[in-house]
Amino acid sequence: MAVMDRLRRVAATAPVAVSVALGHGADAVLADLRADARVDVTASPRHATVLVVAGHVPAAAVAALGRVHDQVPAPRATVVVDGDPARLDLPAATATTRAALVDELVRVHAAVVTGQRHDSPVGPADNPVDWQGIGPHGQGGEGMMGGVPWGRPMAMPPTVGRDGLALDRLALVVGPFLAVLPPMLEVEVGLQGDVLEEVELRTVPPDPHAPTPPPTPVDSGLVALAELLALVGLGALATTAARLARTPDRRVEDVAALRRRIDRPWGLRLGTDDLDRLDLPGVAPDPTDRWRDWLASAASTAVGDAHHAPEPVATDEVAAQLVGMEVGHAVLTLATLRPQLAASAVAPAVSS
Amino acid sequence: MTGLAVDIAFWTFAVAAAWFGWRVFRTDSMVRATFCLLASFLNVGAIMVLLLAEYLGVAMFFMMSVEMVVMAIFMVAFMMNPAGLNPMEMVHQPRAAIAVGIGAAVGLGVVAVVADLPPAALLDEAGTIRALGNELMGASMLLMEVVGVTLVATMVGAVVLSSASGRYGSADTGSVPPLLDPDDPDSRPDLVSADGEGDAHAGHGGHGGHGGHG
Amino acid sequence: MTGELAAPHPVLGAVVVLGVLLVGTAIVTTADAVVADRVARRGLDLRASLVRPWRRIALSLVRPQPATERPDWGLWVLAPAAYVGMAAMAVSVLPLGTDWAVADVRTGIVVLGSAEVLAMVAVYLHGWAPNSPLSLVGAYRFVAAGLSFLLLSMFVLIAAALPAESMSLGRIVASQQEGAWNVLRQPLGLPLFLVVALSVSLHGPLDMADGTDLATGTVAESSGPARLAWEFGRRAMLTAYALATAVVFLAGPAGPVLPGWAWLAVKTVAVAVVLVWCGHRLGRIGIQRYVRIAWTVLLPLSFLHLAISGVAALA
Amino acid sequence: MLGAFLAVVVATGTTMLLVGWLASWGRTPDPTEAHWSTTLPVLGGHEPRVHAWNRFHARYYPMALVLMAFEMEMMFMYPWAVVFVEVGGRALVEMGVFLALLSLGVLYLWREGGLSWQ
Repeated sequence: MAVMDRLRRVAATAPVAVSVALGHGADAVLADLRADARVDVTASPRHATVLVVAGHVPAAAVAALGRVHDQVPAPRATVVVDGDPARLDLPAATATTRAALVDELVRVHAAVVTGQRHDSPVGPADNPVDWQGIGPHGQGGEGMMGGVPWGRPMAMPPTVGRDGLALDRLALVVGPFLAVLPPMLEVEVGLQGDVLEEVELRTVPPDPHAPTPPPTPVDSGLVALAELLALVGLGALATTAARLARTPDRRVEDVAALRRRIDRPWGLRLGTDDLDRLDLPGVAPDPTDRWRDWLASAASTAVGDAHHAPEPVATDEVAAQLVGMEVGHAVLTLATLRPQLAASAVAPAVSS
Repeated sequence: MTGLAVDIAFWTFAVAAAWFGWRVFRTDSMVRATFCLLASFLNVGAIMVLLLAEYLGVAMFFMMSVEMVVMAIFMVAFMMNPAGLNPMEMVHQPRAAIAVGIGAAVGLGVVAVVADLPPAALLDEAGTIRALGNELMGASMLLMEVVGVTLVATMVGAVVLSSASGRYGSADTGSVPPLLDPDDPDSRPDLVSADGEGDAHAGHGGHGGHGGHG
Repeated sequence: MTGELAAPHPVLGAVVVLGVLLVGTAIVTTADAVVADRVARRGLDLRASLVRPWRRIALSLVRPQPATERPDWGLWVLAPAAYVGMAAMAVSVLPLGTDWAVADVRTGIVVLGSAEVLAMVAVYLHGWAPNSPLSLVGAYRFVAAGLSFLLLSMFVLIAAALPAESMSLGRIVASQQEGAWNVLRQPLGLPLFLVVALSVSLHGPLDMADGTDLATGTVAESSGPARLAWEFGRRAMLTAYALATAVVFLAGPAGPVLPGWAWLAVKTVAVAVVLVWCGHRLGRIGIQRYVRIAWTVLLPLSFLHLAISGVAALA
Repeated sequence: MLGAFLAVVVATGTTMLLVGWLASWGRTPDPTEAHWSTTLPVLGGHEPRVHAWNRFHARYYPMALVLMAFEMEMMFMYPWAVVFVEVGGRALVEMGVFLALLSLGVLYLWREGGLSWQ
């Protein structure tokens, strides 16, 4: 056991593996975490030790937050940034401020790894669907497709008559805390294979009486760029973009330098040039132009021009454009619409 | 490796091949069944290597792995309940299948025993690979080219039958799903076409307005 | 030189293969951390870059592997085992010194190809086993890529066999020492093979199975030692393919002054660093574009490569 | 020759056993014993409606079928490569014809749009 104790002591000094649950207006915290070498921002809660809840989480998303919380493997801990853990139904969570966040994370992480802290799961311990032992084979029903094995029905085709011609459609709701999606976005998809056949986008609006968040101290376009870079596997360049996003007096040369490093056919464009063009009002049709706009905006605010808030987009129009895309393409497309979607989460656009 | 070690290896691979072959029909999961079959083939390939047919054995590893991956894709695409979450019977007509299986095993065994096989191994120092290559470049050249033409026909056939897109538009343009009940014209299911439009309605004449979407 | 290789005892051979994979993984991991910090311009604290990955490994070892709702445990354990096993199979047939290999198999390049295809099976199973949608999509995406890069690797290895008049990797090295290195007389082969190496080892920009756009795809439900085993597999596979690249194109152990294994190590590390660097500077390509390019650009290129290599071998 | 294959099997088998042991470390064999809410697949907060194991409609099936035929013919090329220098220019021409035939199949696949997602 001495070996395990030794391992734990070393593990306690590792970068803190955090899963970030983003509410509204949390770009600053996300940029802080991406930019800091003491933190690894994970794409899946299964890889995390600590869950960070940042921004305003509406009451409608609290149940989903609980599920993400439970997906962090035990022992786990939660840190809530500038919020009230009790309101989020996470009584064991630690509350902290943005300024003290990373130090707090390092402390909490060490406590979790050395076995001094473990937040219990908040969801039910047993499957709410009663299935075991029901039916001739104990799969919760009769026939080849009728059961609910492990509490879940089989995927069914979208037709009434199952004649073997129509293929099953995998119906899923992903989000609002999936790290690969823009924050507070829920995507209801019907997947056939890896192609989206049916898409519905919903943003989770802020609670009616939520306090108005202060203006974000970071450049949202650059935060969106950092997320996009992370999505195409350029995590190291993402930290550069995040660092630039939170530099208050960034120089226009730094923005230009970042652009030179990523705006090349073999850079970020290898991932975005091939995305489908979009036909949306107020949005550049070309996917690569969308992130170039963020860089241009960051460059113009660096020389003192006023920041132009992104126009909200109508989520149903975006959804219509996603139909027929492959999953990876759809994720990247949504990432290129991150500022617009964040705007429409707060003030929904009316479909034209 | 000496004779005894080779014998031990042979029986190990032979039993493993048979056991994995049996597992194919005893598991509920299509993926498990497919890769049990692959494991069975890998053991047969190992036996071929033991028989000094080195290239054929290793080629068996290679080909069967690719083929089983493709088979897994199609098994999961076509089978309801591909993971066997709902328990089921993998075999149809088990009695007839057992009878045919025993018959085939006995028949092949008899052939192996009574056939006039060469009494000693034919050892080729340069390896069978070179001999195979010379054969392909020599007497069997024409045969190989004919196989090439046949396989091109296979490829074209596979594309014609499977591809949902094509030069002249979607392959299911104008197609109508069959009636679930032959006597009831209202039992026609909605067909969801490959590009995601569920626009055929029961009793309608099919996809009249297809192609209007971008 | 005949290309006949001596072999150690099989048990010693297994130890050597494991050692190569472990040392290679350590080097790739370190290179990855250093390159990442360089690309991120995170200051030049080399010590931090070197220490961080080992601490991450310690963290993985003390974390648990949670269950999913109804996983296929058997396949979930088999997948990383088989994936690393195939890296071991590839290493075992490659020459590791001037005149020895763990296994001097006459059909070396076919065994190498089989290892690649069986690795594809392992990745598919790794995505299938957890019964999770994102993992499943990752698995199928990788199979699409795998069925495309498979032909490229076959053509490249077959072209390397032409001047050697043999499928043995020992002979392929010997033929390069007699003639010119394959990187010179078969110039298209190296870039094509690097595409294969990145794809099969799930490294950026061609990591189709474990992409961050799918919340890390097949590995999204893994944690703790199981995830460590999988990440070890990815780096072990990168090691194996960097080694294969060094053997097939850079004449493996050939070189002056230094012993053969040292030359091989230098060349392998150089290839590995190039591959890791690509992962940090090139964005992940979309799967449809990958498949299209593989069949309409790279496949014709590999035909051309074969023709060039054939003419060069006869000249 | 068999000794070499024995070495391959021993090296592969040992590695698989060791990594399999690492990967199985600390697993809960029965998922019903785990706390249920921790077992939901990663979807960012929602419960899945159905199992992920469904009929997965891979969109590249024409490519997979064509590859099978292509790969079968490729197995002829390995022995061909071994005797290539010995046979000389004739081998080059013969394989050229063979590959030209094969490319017809791939060309047709591409022309029919079989390389794009169906």
